[in-house]
Amino acid sequence: MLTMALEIAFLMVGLALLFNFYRLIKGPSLPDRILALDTIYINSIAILILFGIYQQSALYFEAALLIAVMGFVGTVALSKYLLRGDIME
Amino acid sequence: MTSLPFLPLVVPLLIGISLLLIQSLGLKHQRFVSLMGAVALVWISIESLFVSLTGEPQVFILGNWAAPFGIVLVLDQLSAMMVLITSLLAMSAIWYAISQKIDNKGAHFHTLFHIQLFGLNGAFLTGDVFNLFVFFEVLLLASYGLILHGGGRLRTKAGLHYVVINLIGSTLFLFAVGALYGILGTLNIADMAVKIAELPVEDYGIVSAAGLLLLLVFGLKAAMFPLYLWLPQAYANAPAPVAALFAIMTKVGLYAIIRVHGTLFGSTAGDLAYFYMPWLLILGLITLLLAALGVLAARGLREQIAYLVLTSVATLLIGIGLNSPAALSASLYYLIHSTLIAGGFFLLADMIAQGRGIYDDRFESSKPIFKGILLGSFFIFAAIAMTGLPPLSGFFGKFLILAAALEHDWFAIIMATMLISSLFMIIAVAKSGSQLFYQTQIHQKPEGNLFSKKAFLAVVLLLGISPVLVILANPISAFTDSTTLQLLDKIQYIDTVLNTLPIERVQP
Amino acid sequence: MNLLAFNLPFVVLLPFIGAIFAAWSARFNRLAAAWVSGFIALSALVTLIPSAYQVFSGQTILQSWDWIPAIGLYFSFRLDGLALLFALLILVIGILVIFYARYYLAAKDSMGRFFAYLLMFMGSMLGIVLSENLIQLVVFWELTSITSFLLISYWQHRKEARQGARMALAITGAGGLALLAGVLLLGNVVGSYQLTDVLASGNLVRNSPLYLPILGLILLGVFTKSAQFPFHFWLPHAMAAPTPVSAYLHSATMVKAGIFLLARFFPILSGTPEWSWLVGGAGMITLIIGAYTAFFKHDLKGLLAYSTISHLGLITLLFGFGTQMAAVAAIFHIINHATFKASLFMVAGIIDHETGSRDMRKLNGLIKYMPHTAFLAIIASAAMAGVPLLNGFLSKEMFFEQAVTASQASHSAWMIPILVTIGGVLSVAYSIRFIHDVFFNGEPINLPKIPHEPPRFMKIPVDLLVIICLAVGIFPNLTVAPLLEIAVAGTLQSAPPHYSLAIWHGLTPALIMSLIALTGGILFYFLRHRLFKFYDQHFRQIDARHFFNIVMNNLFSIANAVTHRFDKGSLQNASAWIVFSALFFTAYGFAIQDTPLFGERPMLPVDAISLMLAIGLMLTSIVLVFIHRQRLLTLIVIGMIGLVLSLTFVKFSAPDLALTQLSIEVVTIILLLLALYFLPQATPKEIGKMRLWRDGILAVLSGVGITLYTLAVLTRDYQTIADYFLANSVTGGGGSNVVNVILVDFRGFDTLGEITVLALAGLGVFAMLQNMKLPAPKNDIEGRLWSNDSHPLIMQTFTRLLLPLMIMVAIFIFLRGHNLPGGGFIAGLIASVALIVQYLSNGIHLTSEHFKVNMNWAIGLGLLIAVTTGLVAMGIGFPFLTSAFTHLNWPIVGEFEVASAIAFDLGVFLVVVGATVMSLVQLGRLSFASHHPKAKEQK
Amino acid sequence: MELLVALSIGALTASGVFLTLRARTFPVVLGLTLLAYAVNLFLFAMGRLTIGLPPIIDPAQGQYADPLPQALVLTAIVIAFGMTAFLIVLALKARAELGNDHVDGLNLAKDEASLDHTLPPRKPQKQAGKTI
Amino acid sequence: MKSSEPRKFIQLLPHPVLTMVLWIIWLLLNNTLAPGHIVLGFILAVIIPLLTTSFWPEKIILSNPWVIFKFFWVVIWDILIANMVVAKLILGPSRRLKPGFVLIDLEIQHPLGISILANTISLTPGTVSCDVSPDRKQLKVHALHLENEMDTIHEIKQRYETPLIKVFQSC
Amino acid sequence: MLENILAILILVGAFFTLVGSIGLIKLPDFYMRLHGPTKATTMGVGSILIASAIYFSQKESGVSAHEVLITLFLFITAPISAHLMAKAALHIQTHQSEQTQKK
Ligand code: NA
Ligand code: NA
Repeated sequence: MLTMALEIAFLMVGLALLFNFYRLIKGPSLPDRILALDTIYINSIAILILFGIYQQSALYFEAALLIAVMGFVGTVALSKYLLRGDIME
Repeated sequence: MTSLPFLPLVVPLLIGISLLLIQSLGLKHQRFVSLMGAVALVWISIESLFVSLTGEPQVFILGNWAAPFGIVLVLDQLSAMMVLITSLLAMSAIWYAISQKIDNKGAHFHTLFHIQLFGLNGAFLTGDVFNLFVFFEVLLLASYGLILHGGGRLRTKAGLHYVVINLIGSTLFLFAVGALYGILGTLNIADMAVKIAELPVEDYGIVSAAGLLLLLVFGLKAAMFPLYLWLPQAYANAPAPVAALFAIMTKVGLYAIIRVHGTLFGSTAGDLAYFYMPWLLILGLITLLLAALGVLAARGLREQIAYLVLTSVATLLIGIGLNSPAALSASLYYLIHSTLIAGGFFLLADMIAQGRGIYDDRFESSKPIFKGILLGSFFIFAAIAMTGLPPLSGFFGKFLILAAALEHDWFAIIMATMLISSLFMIIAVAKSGSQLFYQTQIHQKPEGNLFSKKAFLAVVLLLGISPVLVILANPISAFTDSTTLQLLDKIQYIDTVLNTLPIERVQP
Repeated sequence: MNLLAFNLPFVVLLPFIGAIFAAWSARFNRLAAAWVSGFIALSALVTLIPSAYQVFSGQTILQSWDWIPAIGLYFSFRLDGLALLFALLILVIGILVIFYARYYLAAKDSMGRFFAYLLMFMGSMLGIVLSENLIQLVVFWELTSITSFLLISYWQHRKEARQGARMALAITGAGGLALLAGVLLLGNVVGSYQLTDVLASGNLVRNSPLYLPILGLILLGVFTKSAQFPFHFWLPHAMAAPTPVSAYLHSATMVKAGIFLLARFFPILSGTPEWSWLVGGAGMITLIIGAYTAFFKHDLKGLLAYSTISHLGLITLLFGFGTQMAAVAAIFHIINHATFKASLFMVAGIIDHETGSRDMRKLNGLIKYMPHTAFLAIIASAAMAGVPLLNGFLSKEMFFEQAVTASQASHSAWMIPILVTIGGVLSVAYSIRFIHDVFFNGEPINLPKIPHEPPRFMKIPVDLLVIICLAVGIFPNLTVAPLLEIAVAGTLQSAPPHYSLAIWHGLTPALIMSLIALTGGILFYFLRHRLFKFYDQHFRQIDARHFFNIVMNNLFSIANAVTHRFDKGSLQNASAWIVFSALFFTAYGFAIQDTPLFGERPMLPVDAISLMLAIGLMLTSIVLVFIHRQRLLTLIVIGMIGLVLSLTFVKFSAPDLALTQLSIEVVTIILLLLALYFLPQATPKEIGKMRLWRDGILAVLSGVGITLYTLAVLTRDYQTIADYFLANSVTGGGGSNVVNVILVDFRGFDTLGEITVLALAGLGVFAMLQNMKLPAPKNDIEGRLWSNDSHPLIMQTFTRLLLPLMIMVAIFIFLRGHNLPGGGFIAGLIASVALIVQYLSNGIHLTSEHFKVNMNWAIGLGLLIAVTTGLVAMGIGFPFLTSAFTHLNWPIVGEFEVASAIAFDLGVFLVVVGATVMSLVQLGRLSFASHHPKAKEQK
Repeated sequence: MELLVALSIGALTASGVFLTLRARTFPVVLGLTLLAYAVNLFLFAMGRLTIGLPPIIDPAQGQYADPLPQALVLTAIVIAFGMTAFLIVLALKARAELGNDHVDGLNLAKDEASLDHTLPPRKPQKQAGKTI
Repeated sequence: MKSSEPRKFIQLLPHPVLTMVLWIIWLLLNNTLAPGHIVLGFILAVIIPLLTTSFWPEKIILSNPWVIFKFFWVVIWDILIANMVVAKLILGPSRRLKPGFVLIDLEIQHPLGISILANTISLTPGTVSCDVSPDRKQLKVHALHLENEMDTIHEIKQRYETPLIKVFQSC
Repeated sequence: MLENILAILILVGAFFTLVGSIGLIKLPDFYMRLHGPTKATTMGVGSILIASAIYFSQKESGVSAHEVLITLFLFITAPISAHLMAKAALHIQTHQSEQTQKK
């Protein structure tokens, strides 16, 4: 049951990733692409957590946490660039 | 286990760190510490050299983990020699930088300089391929900082090229090391040699490809054709003391070829033994010809010296590529000569350029040079030494290599290339010398009186080594002979490295 | 101490030491240099005399010391008859020249420099003739090239002097290199570079397959030095030197060095057809061309220069005959030529000195003004022309005789007497011209000075030389005979043949040829006006210097073209070469081994997410190439690639790597964003289509190559040392995260290097950004002004919350690192990001106020902690970086581990934070300075 | 799976090489970053690929991935970061000293013109969607 | 926002709430309640605020814990609802959507309050906060499907702004 | 029972994650696309995280609660990211769908 759910979940998240890639490449605007990247980051958290359950290993938690943090910081920095050019002023 | 192999590393590192920490005390204190550090390093290097002469390589196992698991430092005659050359060069360069107040043209000069020494000595002493990579990066990044010291248009451009090219080189280094690890499963040079000796035939291709890629990486550092394009402008535009120290940079690449390739693909390597040698020879010959043409084509003195450095590299490539004990020994003699003289020549060029004021080192008619006769005499001296004219050490180095080349099948080509390129160099320096010193606007007053006796001491010290090399040719070539013997004795190297055991730990 | 045990090296080295004294003494007194030089030369001569006695008694003196015996290099000297003859010429004429030069040089000329050079030259010449070791001989040989360069270019402000000197150096230097090669081969054949051994191996050498190369190379040295055709042209241009130099170099020394070598190698190299053809041929052509050209030179020194060339040709031709008798004649003529030519040069110098001109079209009738000089000149010229009762006559007679003898050697040799007679005719003609055109022939025309006799002492050297010419010419047996005898013996290395120095041998063919030469010469001179016209029409254009300049210009322009075609100063070019070489070497390295590309190791199965991610990675990598000109977009895409890479690391069991990659990625992006602000926002199109194709092909080949290479390794099995780490990580390193234990313990030294790199990067960035000024763009690429809201409220409030939280995470990651994924690096990066985020949302100014830590200190301290940790181990007798750990049990807290590696890791942490924050914040300050120019100045 | 990784390394290398060979500093920096990614992945892969076997000693786990390449890659990542930081600032310095961002400091006026960001600010446009 | 006012002594707990939060975070991070970590966590939770206190110059005092509690659950509930709604809107035909921007006049003035309000709006049905006006008087919100502008504004003010004003009124 | 709850949480999480991305490709302008990832994706990942917390609490003896940390973090940061992206988009006048109601 759990394995099947996990496998389906992998497929769905994989599909989600594919959509995100599309938006990342297609754009058309830069905010769209930043948004796509941000979403890829968050989806990656899902992948890691699912993978952790799948592997029955808690070793993926820190990576997920860092993805959350770094994804956020990256998005903030990119958005600020669009706004101000100068991100650290 | 002696800690002597480790001292040439830890001293410059500690000096570098202290310089960083005492930065707020001002340049005066930094200069003192920096200079004392360099002097200490010379002393340690001399000690190391004497210890190395006792026979076996000295092995220092870092972290008390025996090879091949931990990183080892290996002090043998060759590495001791390289360390000594480096420290002599460094001491002179620091002295020069202080005397000419070059060190206050930008931040962190002395720190970068000593960490550069840490990197250089690390590269010379390590017995581990990946550690060699790390030290390459240390010395490169320090050199990036140093080459850009003071800034300026041409210097920045040359620095940019230098940095990018070396970054590509670092990438290739990792590819090569990775592939070697992927097959051999080890990183220690001696252990790799053992593994290559037992290598199954079906893995030959990968190892041979990685070996040549690694040769390319070291060739890039050594400035071998067609990879030397970074060198002329980088050397020509670096601050003088940095350019002087850079004289050792190309030798790092050559050293690495001797050390790594010599061990990995040395006598123990079966079918892969010395398979890279013909390439050294061919590329060395091409480099030599092109470099000699570059000496002719140079537009300024520093650029010309840079190309002269390139010819010395090429000569060494040929010497090593001849693949005979005599040639290797001859190359080591020539290496000592070419490194120190190039260093002195760069410093001298800086003094000449300063004496010429706005004309800098460009080959064009200028006002008379202040102290022109003294500088001119030293120019002639350095030019004779660098181009390999008698009676200075350059001639004897080349002669030793040529004499060793007599046994080689390609002797005629080698000799013709070496002699023709020498002729080109002679023609070129005669022209440039006459442009710099003779073609002056005779009725004008000299440009200023920029001449520092203190700084000139560094020039004298470095160039003065040339006659010493001639007079003491016999003991020095005896030393390079025994160094060669030690280098060719792979079994001894491998056994010593792999059989040095950690100190027994007493569990608390 | 027996001086005679080392007087030869003393004789050679004395002038070199003297040179220093001469240069030094000139600082006190202009003339001191001359006196010192004269004294030095005289001392050398005196030192040589005791040995000369021994040589006259038939001995060969050898004095030898080890230099590099292993390769046959000895510091060794030899004095035999030949060497003695030359040493005497060098010293005696040298003393006379020094004497002469003391009066010749003008007040503005630097005496110190002149005499120092002259002495060094003298030493070099002595070195050549006294060397027993051939390598040592080559050393001195090249030294004469260098010192003669200095002498010829003595009047450095004159263009002809500089050019002439460079020409001489190029030609003779080249010859020296050829000589070196020849000597190397010779030494290889003989097995020794010692002359004694070499001279004893004539048969061996002549029968060696290397004979021809040896001969060719050595002759190249000889011909260049002795100005033999086709290398003769440098000599006339060397006349730009002060006349004493010409008198010395071109009569007795420099040019004779080649001749000396010919004599020296005569016993081993001569006697073959090759020798005859090469040496004889070159000599003959030189003899005639030199004599012919000499006649047409209007410049006094030009005439003498070509006459020298001609006489050198004569001597060479004699050696070319290859017979013992010819060698005798050659040696004899060497002596004679040295004396009359030295005196003639000195005369030319006197005339130049006293009239201000050397142009024979202006110089006329000088006999009225300087009769003494004229008298000397007439005698010396007569000697040169071969007039009886003068020394030149004797040797010329011997020469003609040898030419006649040689004409019987082969069928075509009948031409030899005819040709040499023509040479004789010309030689007489130019000798007459030298006398008649200068001392007679009407009145002087437009001379800068009114001519008069030179100072008395200036003529003394000429007097002496002319006396020698006469003495030898009239009483050969009383004067020159013993010297000639031993010189010939030294040359032949055997007893000399029977020869006669009688003035009258009867009406021999030689005498007839002499008479023809004399009358023909007079006739030729009478036709001079018509001949000058003819010469001007047909030969004027043929100027060897012109030809040499073309060669040199071509050399330089080829050098330029080649150098700058390869070294274009283009980074793209350099990088492309590297990529190409890497591809070539790797492919070649693989191909030569003829091993299968792939191994047998099974591959892991593919799953959906991995496939998706890999496709995403590959697609974006490729897309990147096409969108790379939109810079900000590229950064977004790079962010995505970095993420996929981290996921890959997670997937394949490398959590530490994933954490590091994630943190580095965001720091990198921020860094690039900071920089991008000051760069153009888009990359312009590159124009060169070819270059794009080239790079595209290189890129594709690299991609394919590395893919195959990776697969080649991954499909093979390997044995690794990793098992050791896995087995010892807990027990030996005290940590269960093996990667971390490797980093801080097993291979802690790598890590020390790595944080050094990071520290350097921080310091380097700091140094580079000092005083850098870049204009801050006012608007984005679309031309929109930037938003006014510099610190969006929401960002500001929440990111402050992030700081303590992320520091908590950093500490967490740090502490667990030894046992679980994490460690100093990752923790350092997280802490850095925490700080950087504050800068992002609150700005540099505000954040700097809150946070006053000198990052230089953090870096320094971090490195210090790391190194100290290692040194502590050394303090207690273990190698650097030896780790120690123990388990403590505290109340409440329970058991925990304390490891020295943690201290090391703390150093790592500090350096990472210091370097990262410093780099980024420094970059941030750049814009701060751009916005607030005054803020920076206050700092 | 090995094929996927190998192809990924290949793709990263190819685009890294292409960008490294470009004429402006910024793409060169990106190219070198990509090459660093490629080589890190390569080096990592040299320890062979294993799933779910992180080298964290755990009595319940019998096998482990090769930890050594991981440690090496970690070092390499950090070094590459230091290099990137240095290089990008150098690119700025080059722009400051040379006046443009061409790697050889060539002033190719024609292609610079279109990109000059000192253009006067434009009036806001309604349709500004397609940026860059 | 200057922190230049001189401090006479270092307060041991400049931000008690933060200390609590950090303590909990530490335990969450380590996923344990082991005594060692409780001690260590506490030490860190005290030290870190002290180290970072300069970034938190102003005091944050949360009054009305009940309001906070209630607000918290309202938001959680609204998030659940929001996801259903958004899922429906996304999966449904997008042509029927009537997106639009709404400007909300802000009464709340505390910066943290404004920020929390903006966040809440973004997490709850159909709206994303887009911009705060420079004078902090207006909030621009994008609605995915805007039926009635006034209703949306009213609901936001009623449901989120009012309780937040209460929470932050004391500071 | 527990396994079923886990399965449902996982599937629900994956579903919302997917919905967020569908919104990302499907909706006509940036501002509309923003809603999907901000809400649905965050929610989806949150759901999966809860599943993980339950799973590991059950698998190992103790309570695994650290997933809560990520969840909370996401819920706090997702709206900030969205806000900043929207602010940036407004600033650079990113294209708005024709459907957007004009005032
Ligand atoms: Na900034
Ligand atoms: Na978000």
